[in-house]
This record gives sequence, structure tokens and C-alpha cells, in this order.
Amino acid sequence: MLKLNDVHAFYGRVHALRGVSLEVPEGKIISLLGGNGAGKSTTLNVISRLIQPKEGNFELNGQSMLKKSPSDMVKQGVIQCPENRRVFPLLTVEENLKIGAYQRKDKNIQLDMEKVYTYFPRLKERKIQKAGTLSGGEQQMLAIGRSLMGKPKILLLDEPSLGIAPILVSEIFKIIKEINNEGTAILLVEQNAHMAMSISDYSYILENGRVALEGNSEDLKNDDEVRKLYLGA
Amino acid sequence: MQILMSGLIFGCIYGLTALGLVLIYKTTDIVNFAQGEMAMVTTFVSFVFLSNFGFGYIPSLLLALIFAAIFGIAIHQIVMKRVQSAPPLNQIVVTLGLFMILNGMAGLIWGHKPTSYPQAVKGDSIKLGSVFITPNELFILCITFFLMLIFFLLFRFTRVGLAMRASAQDIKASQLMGIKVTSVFTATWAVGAILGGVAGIMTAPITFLDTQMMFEVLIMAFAAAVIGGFVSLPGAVIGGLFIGVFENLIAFYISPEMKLVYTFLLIILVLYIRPQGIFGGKQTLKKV
Amino acid sequence: MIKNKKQKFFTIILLIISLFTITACGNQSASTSQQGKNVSQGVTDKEILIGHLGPQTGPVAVYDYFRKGIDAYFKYVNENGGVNGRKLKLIAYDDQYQPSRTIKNAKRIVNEDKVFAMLGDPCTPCNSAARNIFEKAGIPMVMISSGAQQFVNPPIKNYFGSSILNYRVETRVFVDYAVNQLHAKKIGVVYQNDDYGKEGLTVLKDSKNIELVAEVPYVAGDTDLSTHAEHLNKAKPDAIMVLGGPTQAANLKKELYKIGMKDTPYIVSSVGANDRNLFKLAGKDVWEGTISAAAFPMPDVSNDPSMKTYVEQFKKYYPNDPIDGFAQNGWAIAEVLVEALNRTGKDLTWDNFFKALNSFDNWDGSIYEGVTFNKNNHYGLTTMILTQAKNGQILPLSGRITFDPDTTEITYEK
Amino acid sequence: MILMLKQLGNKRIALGILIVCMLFYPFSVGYSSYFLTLFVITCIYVITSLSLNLLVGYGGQISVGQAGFLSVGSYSVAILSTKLGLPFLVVLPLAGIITALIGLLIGLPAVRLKGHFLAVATLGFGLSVPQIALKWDKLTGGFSGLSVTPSSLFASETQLFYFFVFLTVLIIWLINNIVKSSIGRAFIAIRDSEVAAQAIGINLSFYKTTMFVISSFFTGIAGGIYGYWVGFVSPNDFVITNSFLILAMIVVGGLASIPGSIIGALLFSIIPHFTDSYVGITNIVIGVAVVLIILFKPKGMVSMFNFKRNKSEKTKKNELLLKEEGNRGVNI
Amino acid sequence: MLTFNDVTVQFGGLTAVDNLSFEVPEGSIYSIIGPNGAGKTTVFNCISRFYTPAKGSIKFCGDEITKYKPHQIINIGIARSFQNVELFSKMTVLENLLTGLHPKLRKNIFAISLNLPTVKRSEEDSRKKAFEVMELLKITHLADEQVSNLSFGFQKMVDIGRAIMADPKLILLDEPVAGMNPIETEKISQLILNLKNEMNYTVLLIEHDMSLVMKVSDAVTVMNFGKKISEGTPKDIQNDPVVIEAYLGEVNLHAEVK
Repeated sequence: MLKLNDVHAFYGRVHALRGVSLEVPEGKIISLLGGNGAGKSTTLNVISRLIQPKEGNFELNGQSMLKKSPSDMVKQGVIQCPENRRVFPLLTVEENLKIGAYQRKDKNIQLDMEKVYTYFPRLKERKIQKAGTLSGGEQQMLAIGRSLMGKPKILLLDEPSLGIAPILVSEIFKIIKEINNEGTAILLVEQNAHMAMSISDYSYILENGRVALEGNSEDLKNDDEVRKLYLGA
Repeated sequence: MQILMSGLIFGCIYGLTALGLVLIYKTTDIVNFAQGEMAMVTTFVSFVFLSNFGFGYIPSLLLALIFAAIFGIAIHQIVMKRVQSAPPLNQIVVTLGLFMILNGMAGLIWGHKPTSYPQAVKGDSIKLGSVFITPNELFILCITFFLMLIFFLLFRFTRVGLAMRASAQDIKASQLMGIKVTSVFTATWAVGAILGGVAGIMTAPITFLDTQMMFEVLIMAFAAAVIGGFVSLPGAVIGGLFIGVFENLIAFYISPEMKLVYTFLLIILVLYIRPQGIFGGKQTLKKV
Repeated sequence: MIKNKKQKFFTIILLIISLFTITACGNQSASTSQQGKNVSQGVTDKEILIGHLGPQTGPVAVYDYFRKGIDAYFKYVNENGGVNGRKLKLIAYDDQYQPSRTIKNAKRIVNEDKVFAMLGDPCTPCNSAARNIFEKAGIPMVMISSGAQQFVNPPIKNYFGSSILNYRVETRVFVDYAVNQLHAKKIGVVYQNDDYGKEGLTVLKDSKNIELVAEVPYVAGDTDLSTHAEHLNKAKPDAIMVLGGPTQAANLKKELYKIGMKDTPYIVSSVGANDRNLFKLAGKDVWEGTISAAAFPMPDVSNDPSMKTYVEQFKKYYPNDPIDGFAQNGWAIAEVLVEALNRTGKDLTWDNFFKALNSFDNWDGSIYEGVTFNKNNHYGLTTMILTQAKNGQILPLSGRITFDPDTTEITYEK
Repeated sequence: MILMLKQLGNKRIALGILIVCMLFYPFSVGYSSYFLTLFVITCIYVITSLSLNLLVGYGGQISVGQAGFLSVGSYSVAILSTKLGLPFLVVLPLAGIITALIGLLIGLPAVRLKGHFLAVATLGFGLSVPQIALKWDKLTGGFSGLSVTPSSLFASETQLFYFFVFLTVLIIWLINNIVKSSIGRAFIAIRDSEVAAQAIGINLSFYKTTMFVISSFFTGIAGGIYGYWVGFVSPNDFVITNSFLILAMIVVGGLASIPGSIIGALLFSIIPHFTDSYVGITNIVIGVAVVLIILFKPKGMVSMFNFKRNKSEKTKKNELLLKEEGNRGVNI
Repeated sequence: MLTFNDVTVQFGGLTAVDNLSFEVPEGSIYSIIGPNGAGKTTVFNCISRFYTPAKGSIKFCGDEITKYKPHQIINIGIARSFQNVELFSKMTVLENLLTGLHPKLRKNIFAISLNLPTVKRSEEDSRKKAFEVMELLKITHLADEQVSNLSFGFQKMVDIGRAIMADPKLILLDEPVAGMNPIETEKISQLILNLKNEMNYTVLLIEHDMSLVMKVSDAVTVMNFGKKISEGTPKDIQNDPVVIEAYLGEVNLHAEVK
């Protein structure tokens, strides 16, 4: 469905992506792993059209997306849930969710909001609270819920486990799986390689802006080198 | 009483200008020092429609406001867009640069002689109790509160308002949610320029049409915005009224020469007690 | 990196040096006075350089109309052959009403451009600041645009006259008029808290035959005069005097009108009143009846041929600018200058020029009512008229009023 | 170490050239009073913009009223020299000290304020000084201003010129030492992170006030130089637009950079020389310059000069970082 | 060494820390863990004196610290690092470390502005000290880099380095390995152990990464909703059912979802 082919991109003067190729097929969870500065977030930002690649192709359903704007991507159903949550701290929980549905004009917004509340019952309790007053874990839930409000076909998740208590991490990963089960493809960027490989179908490992390794998550997980370098075993 | 009344009228003028400042600041995070000069240019343009083309008051007003919108868009597209993510000081200095350019150009084009400008509503002053008030002043009072209310509601309850508030807080996240942030900002500058235009056109009959007409008003509008907390629309207007009245009380009871000095002393005092302004949100301690 | 840091340092230093060299070289070609011929600096066979410093931008750029008036007259003279075969060239710099800039430019205009004389500089503080420079250089200062006492009394060798009425003389005339004609005893005064107002205020305070019931200052640039009106309303004066600029005079009268003080005589100093535009600013009815003084009648009521030329020529060179106001003064002082140059003749030295100026005895060839200079009188404008605003016109209210600096007496012509 | 010495030596040579040029400046302009004045006024703005940069660029405290301090300094000189008849060498430092005291008064409440709130408070100060000077005519001479009794120390304008140039160089050196010291680091620390600054033991209110005091001290001296050079002070000398201009100088020149302040001050002092003879365009030219420079050189004009260095360093840096990362497929 | 005694912190009506007591023994590594919003960072901010407890006492070496101002805390020997790295981003690594010495440097403005030899000397000494610390952290090659150009991992190092500069007795580390991969985490845990074993610092640690906590801690306090719910050695904690329910979720540290 979504395809990157030999993408090069610069972050300021830093050559951040040096030829990344990857693919997100329909309905799958794909994880994108690697250390700090390996180019994971840059890849997501290329897909969300916040960064214009210098070279390479980026296609969605066979159509080049290189001339689209960030809001076009949202319209196409490619929605990113950014790193560090980035909820709107001064808006209420409900307003944050409404912003997620900003592009939509259909009547089902209210229904979808209820659905988000069933995923994350805690958010419902805090409906009229300002998002800035939520705890980190709740903000992460809100961020994911906000992305869901845009009816994503592909959800790009950037480090959903960052700085969150272990118990919440497993809860959030459970929900990610659930979202996927309902048919949304997911591109998951994670520092927590172990966790990410556990739920994903296929994994890419980035190093220095290049794809260093790729393969079925199950295979990679059992790969000795991967275990040594990324899983800390 | 009469002093209070005229203080309120000037307060409205400050408040109107402050509304534009706060609107632009609230959405785009830029303190626009050129707000007053943009208003001045719009007012001159409306005067050109009035006197050179001989249009009526209302058509001239509308045409001038259309001009203001285009003007605001142009300023955002040509200049401000490029400093949107620059450090605040750069933004301030760019608007100061615009201030100098606009002021200088207006001087070259329209000269420096104060000219009279027609009032929105004509008529002799009315006596209400012991207070004299002209219909035009009543009109200014009404339009200020009307605009304040409109924009307050716009921010609070509409989809566009929501997008504006979101863009103000996090540009990247807003883009990721499909908001065209640049368009939202351009629109904000357009609306800000229109608000400025209204303020200018309301001010001109009182201060006369002149390249300097908005300078003092702008400074007081700043003070008003700051007292109001810089992000609150009602705060801006109430801050304006507060300053207008205070200034007149000082002028009457202490010394007309020192009203500016005392006004700023008061502001420093207010800010010392409440560093975030009267209507500013709670000061949030940075999470560490 | 270290090497580069060094480079950076050098580049900056080079830049600084070159910038200053450029600036310094830019003016090496300044004209030098011609040796052998009997003329002072700034005069060649073809040209006479005249300087003018004033604000062209900033809060009080309205004083730029002095320059426009001068410029228009110079063009007019040049088109008609100039002065004794020499063309007039005006060199003007923008000082933005800031003494710091005036000083800089005064030195430039005296030492680099080497002008023959200065004409009509506005701004009292700027003039005070630059006074040392001009006095030291001995350069003729003709008709500076300030009515402050310090430039005319006691007389300074190279300072001749002011382009606007002397603030103190004018106020004395007002007091006389208020007491004798209006039979007013209680006077309320609103004044600008700078030279405009405070010079006149000292006169009011010294006057024995009136009682000052209200004394309210404002700051230049003030637009809100409602509190001033309230003060006057409370004091109930027999007559109100405004010593200040036009916008405040108009605004104050509007406020008075609003709160019902419509009939108290309203006297405004000449800087604040000599402009038919005021009928528009204040409102036609509101401004009606305002009393003021002037050094010349308004263009529309004057039969002076000089005034007719002014209107015609000024419109030609500055079609978009109003003919009322300071441009008139600018034109008038240029007339005075040119007359003095003409009287000096070919040998244009400063001494000869001073002699020529001292021969002015109530000269009325300009649009001024009369200009007088002699050894003890450097006022220049000692003749004025009172005016009154009526039906959209500013009409003469009195005959010529003459002030004699020697005896400090004022004589009224019937 | 040797390399550092070498650099120092070269810097000294460069400085030497600069000083020689300054020494010869009066000759090269034929002792023209105008060009000397232009230079001295530039010096005044160099000192002022450096002091403001200390406050804004290094310390992160916005001040929009710096011209107010200039006024205070110049009035101090006028009052002390004319009304009290004190000698030059006492008056000039005293002008600095008086201004520093006013700076302290402003700094105390300003400690609690940030960003626009601080900007408005200082704006108020800048606006108020001329009004107070106008009103308090017993002390300041009101609208008619005050003349400054010239010093008998200097026989000619040229001597005074040399002294002021020397003073400017001295102040640049002093400010340079301050910003490079632990105090300077404390200022930058406050600008970059107040919490971390406190955690490493920096007393916020003390250092913020110190910033205001140091900044206003040097600005007061600059005002004093103005007073002595011009010989006359009035309320119109330094108005709020001068404050705006000084702020523009440091941003356009380069924040937190000493050469930046000098370049900015130089640029805006010299532009009027070229534009004053054309009617009414000075402010437009300055405005256009401000906008263009900030749009195209957001780090100020000073960044034009180390462009090369920046580039080479950046690439070096990237390689360095990536090499580190590349070592074991992860980075630390 | 550091004692919390019935400390309660409130914001508005919200109780962030509720009757908390614990004691950090000298020469140990003491960890505080707990879910987000449990009040861990609030504990740090109380020690740093950014917050003042509504009740209770905090004693450091027997000295009540609530009487101090934030900037005085370093002088009694407590330094800290920050969760989101509060470095002075425009300074170089070296300068950042030098700021850590701030309380110890002479600050005579006259001596400084004239750059007297005494100032030069003390500046030279402090640079030496900074290079020693960089040596320890193995970041000497980065001395002249602006910290904003560094990767997050290096920034964390500098943050810790700055805390060490002042030679404190107690170092507070707020999530030193958040956002790091296992290899980086390993390095930091070595560093923390070094701090204790070789340099004799006492360390108080907040962390989510259980592998680090388990490895380095001598004792652990678990917080939830501002209250202490458990305390003990890492082993005890790991097996405490209360902790598992509230924080760890499953016994397996890396809960697998399938």
C-alpha cells in the first residue's frame, strides 16, 4: 500500500536518510527500529510530508505522493501520532479529539469519539480536563485516540512507549494490536525493540539513515546479532 | 464622571487595537509591533476611497477592510511566514522593521499633515445625567464589545477557532492532524489586519488622520494587552478600558504630563503582583 | 578552526575600516570657496548653497513643510534667473527632531557641504544644541523656525530672526487683547509642556492684570484632551488660551464644545491656528470664532501679490500638498533670504550679507506683514495681526501690531 | 597551548591594525568635525548595543527601553558638570554609577517578569525618561535642555576624540571579559534554562539584577560620552525609537556576539550618512535593511563572516557523530 | 543521608506527594520507581526546592533543606540531572561543564572585567577539572561542540557531567536512560555504578527502565498516586504483588502482547 524507494533526505545540513526503502502492506504492523538518530522519525516525517526528500520515490497505492501537502496525507488516511505525544496542552481532551477529526466532514465523528472512549475509558472520565494536566500515559492514549479520529488507513506511531510505566506500555501495545485487528495498517517506530518485534509482522532496522536489516519479526528476534545489538541480551 | 466616560472611550480605542495584537499573538505567537502602522495604512486607504474616489462612508470602509485583508495576507506571505519559527526577538525586530517601512512610506505618499476624518455616526453630544457623550462615542463602545464578543465566540466554539488554538500550541502536531497551518496563520494576519483597520478608522476622527496617529495608541494597546495577559480577548478590551480610565484619572487629579509615567508604573506594579497579567492563565512551572 | 576564527576577525576589521573610509571619501568633493573672489564659503559663480535641517520623518515630520516652502521658492527664483546670476541650491538633512542627529548634520552641513547660510531650521532643542556650532562657525542663521527668546534676544551676531512669531511677544498681544477687548480677567491656559507653551506661560504668569484660573499642560503628541476640558470647565475662565499645536487646539475645542463650553473666547497661538484645515479638524461650527495671531494673512483673504505668486507656484511644485500651514512660512523666509542676497550684491560675504539684513526696515515685499532687522533687533518678525476664524476663513481682526525690541513696547495700528 | 598563543598573537596583530586605523582616522578625514562626530556617535551606539546585547543576547532579558539609560547617563553628566561643577574624571564614572542605580531600580521588579511582560515594562521606562526630564525642569532644564560644561582636560576636539575611542575599546574589552567569565556563563545559563541554572547554584534574581546593573552602567557611560561630545542634552536626544533601533542593531548584527553588536551599531549609524540627503527615506532604508537581514541572515550579519567556518565545522561534526553511531550500529 | 519525613506536596487541590517518608543511606544507589504521575519528579523538585512541601520535613545530613533557596541547594552538596536534559544548548560541552563549577568560582566583577591573573588562574583550574570529568565520561573529543548538535545520549552524559563538576555528596538522576537502547543503557549503568564505587557519590535515581534499576540499585522505593506502596531491595520489589499490580503489570519485564 505505502512504499518508500531509496529515499534520501536532509535535516538541515545533516544527511539523515541515505537511501531508505520500505513497504507497509495493507493491514499489517510494520516496525521500524534503530538507535537515536538512525533516521526513524525522519522517515515518518517524510511520509507525513513534513520533510521533502532530496531523492527517491514515495508512493501510496501506486501514486507518487511527492507533491502532496501534510494535510493531503491526512485526507489519504495516512496519519502520524508524533513522538513525545504532542497533545495540545491547553485544549480539553474532547477538543483534542475534535482536532483529530479536523479534515472530516461526515456525521460519524461523534460515533468515532465514543469508540475512542471505549478503547481508552480513562479519557472519557477526563473529557473536559485540559490535556496538559493529564499524566504521560494518559497523554499518549489521547495522542493515539486523536490520530484515530482521522480514520487512518495507515497509522504512523512514533515511540508510543517513551517514558511510560511498564504497565501502561503493555496496555497501549494491546490496544495497538486491537486497532490493527480492525484493519488499520500500522508503521511503528520504537526504541523498545523487543516489544515492537513482539507485535509486528515485519521489521526494518535503520542505521545511519540506511536500512541495515529487515525481515520477519519472528526471524529477526531470534537472530543472534540482533539479539546482541538491539535487545541487550 | 465625564473623565471616566472619556477614559472609557479611549480605553475602547486601546482595546480595539489590543484585540488585533492579541489575536495575532494568540494564534501565531508573534508580537506585532507593526499593528498600529498597518491600521494607519488601512485608514489612509479608506480615506483615499472617501475623498479621492468620492465613495460613501460604508463602501469606503468595506473596501478598506478588503484592502486590509489583502495587506495582512501579503505581509504574512512575504515576510512573516519566513520568520514563523525564528526566535521571538527576530520576530519582534522584523515587525519593528515593518513599522519603520510602513511609517516612512505613508509619510512619503500621504504627507505628514493631520487631516480630518469623518465619524462613523454624526450628531451632537447627548447629555446622560451629568455626562456628555456623542453618538459616535457610543458607536465605538458598541463596536468594541461586539468585536470582542464575536472573536471570543469564534475562538471558543467554531472549527476554525479550534484550528487556530491548536496551531498556536503546536505547529507540527497541527499539521499532522491535517490542519493547513500556514493558511490558518495567513487568515489570522488577514483578520488581524482587518481588526486593526477597524481600530484605525475608529481612532482617526479622534486623533485625526496622520502617519503618527497610531503610535501612542499602539503603545497603550500593548500595555492593555499585557495587563489582560496577552492571550485573552476580553482581557485585552478590559485592559484597554482600565488603562484609558486610569490615564484620565491621573491626568485630571495628578498631572496630565505624567499620565504615561504613572500608567507604566501601575503596569509594572500589576505585573509585579501578577506576572502573567490579570487575565493570563496560571503561570505554568516548566516541567523538569 | 583557529585559522578561520582569525579570518573572521580580520574580515570584520577590514569591513569596519573600509566602511569608514568609504564614508570619509564620499564627501571629499565638497565645494570649496573660491579664492581670489570676494565671497564666503558656499558661494561660487554659479551657485549659492543654503542649508536646512529639520525632521522629514518621525513624529513631527509636519515641520517638513518649511523645507517644501523653501524649496518651492528656490525653484521659482532659479527659474527666473537666480540671484545675481547664481542659482540657489538647498541642502537639507533629516534630523528627525533629535538633537543628536542635528549636531551630527550641523557639523556636516557647515564643514563638509560648506553652505553659505542656514535657513529656517525648526525644533527649539535641536537649535539650542546646535547653537554652539553655528555660532562658532559664524554662519548666517536666517529665520530659524522657533519663536524662542534665546535666539533673538539678546541678539546674536549671526542669528537673524525667526520664521514664526516670537512666543512671548505673541502672548503679550493676546493678554492685551483679552483684557482690553474681551474684558476678561480670569484666564485659563492649556499649554504644551515645551518651548511652544512654556515661553508664553512665563508671560502669562508675569502679567499683573489677569488672573490665571487654570493652568493645564499637555505633552506633545497627546490626543486625549478631555481632562483638560474638564479642568477648564471647573475653573470657568473668561477666556481660554491655548499655547500649542493645531491638533491639540482642535481636539480641545471639540471637547469643550461637547461638554457645552461653546461661548468662552478661545485664543490659540499662531502655530496652532494658522490653517484653514482646522475647520475640518475641529468641525466648522466648533472652530468658529477662534482668535489667533499671524505674521501674514491667509492666502484666500490676502491681496498681496507675493501671496498670489506663492499659491500659484507652490501648487505647481507640490500639487498634492496643502498650501496652508508651514509651507507659507517656508516660502516667506526664502523670500527674506533672497531679498537679503539681492541687497548684498555680487560680493557675497557674510559681513556684507549681515549688513544687507540689517537694512531691512519693516520690509513688506514678502508675504510677511513686515520684516525688520537692525543692530539691536534680531527679531525680524515684529509686525503681526490678530485673526479670527469666521465662516471657514481666517480673517484679520486687527490692523498691524508692531513690537519694538528697544522699548519692548507694542503699538496697535487702527 | 602553542596554537592558542599563536591565535592570541594574531588577534593582537589584528587589534593593532584596528587601533592604528582608529588613530589615523582623524587624519584621514582631515580632522573633519563631522566625521569625528559620526565616529563618536557610532562609538556611543557600539557601547550601548554591547550593553544591551549583554542583557538580551547573553542574558535573555528583553529590554525595549535602553535609550532611557542613555538619557539618564547624558543628563547625569550635564547636571553634575554644570550644576555641581564636578571635573570630567569624576563626572563620567559617576554618570555610569547613577545610571547603574537606575538600572538596579528597573532590574528589581524586572526579575519577576519574562518575555513580552518584561518588554512592556522596559518600554514604559524608555518612554518615561524623556517625559520626566521634560517635567522636572528644575533639575533638567525641561524643554530647553542643559548644556554640559566642557572638560578642561582636553585641549582640542581631537584629543577628546582619542580619549573616547580609547574608552570605547576599553569597554569592549571589559564586556568581552565579562561574557567570557563565570558571570557571563551564568547569564547564558539563565537564558537557556532557568531551572538548570538554579540547580547548579545560580541565584536568578541576583544575576538578573546584576545584568541590568552592568548593562545600564556601560550605557550610562555611553550617555556621558554623548553629553560631553555634544555639550548639550535635551529630552529629545534619546526617544523610544532609538531604543527600537538599538534593539534592531543587536539582532541584525548578531545576538550574543560582540562583533555582532559592533557591526550592527556601525551599520545603523552609517546608513543615515548616505540617506539623510534624500527626503524622508532614512527610516525606510533602515526598516528594509532590518527586514532583509533578518529574513536572509536570521543569525545576524555576524554569521556572514563565519560562514566558511560553520560549514566546515558542521560537516566535521556530522561525520563525527555518525562515526560514533556507526561504530556499533548504535549511538551513545 | 537524605531523609524524607511525612512529606506532602499539593498543587491546588491535587495531592502530588502524600505523606512520603524514606531515607537514602550514604554511599548507596537508591531508586524511586512508579507509574507516570506517581509523584517521582515532584520528589526531586522538592529536593531542588522548586516546590515547597505543604507539610513534613526533608533533611540532608541532618540539615533541614526547606529553608534553602533553589540556588543554594548545590552548596550543601546536592546536584541533579534532568529528565528532558536541561542543558545550556548554545554553549559548548566544555562551557556547560564549567557552569557546574559556578558556586566554587570567584565572582569579583572588577577582577573579572579586568581579566586579572587570579581570574585567569581559576579559569585554568576549572578547565582542568572539566577535562577530568570529560575523561571520566569519555567525551573529551566533544569538548568544543555545541551541545545542541549532540545526540540525546551524549547530552545526557553532559547533563550528568555537569552535576558531577561541583563535587556534590548526593546526585539526583531523573530518568537517565529514557529513550535509550539497551547498549546505551548498559553504558549509563556502568557509569552510575562508577559514581558510587569509585567516586563515593550517593545516587538517588528515578527510572522506568527496570533492567537498569534492578542492576544498580541498593534499595528501591515504589510510588503510586503520591504514596509509597513498597520499599526494599530490587529483588523484593520485583516479587511484591502490590508492585506488580500497580506498576510492572506482568512478572515478565518485557511484557509480550500476542
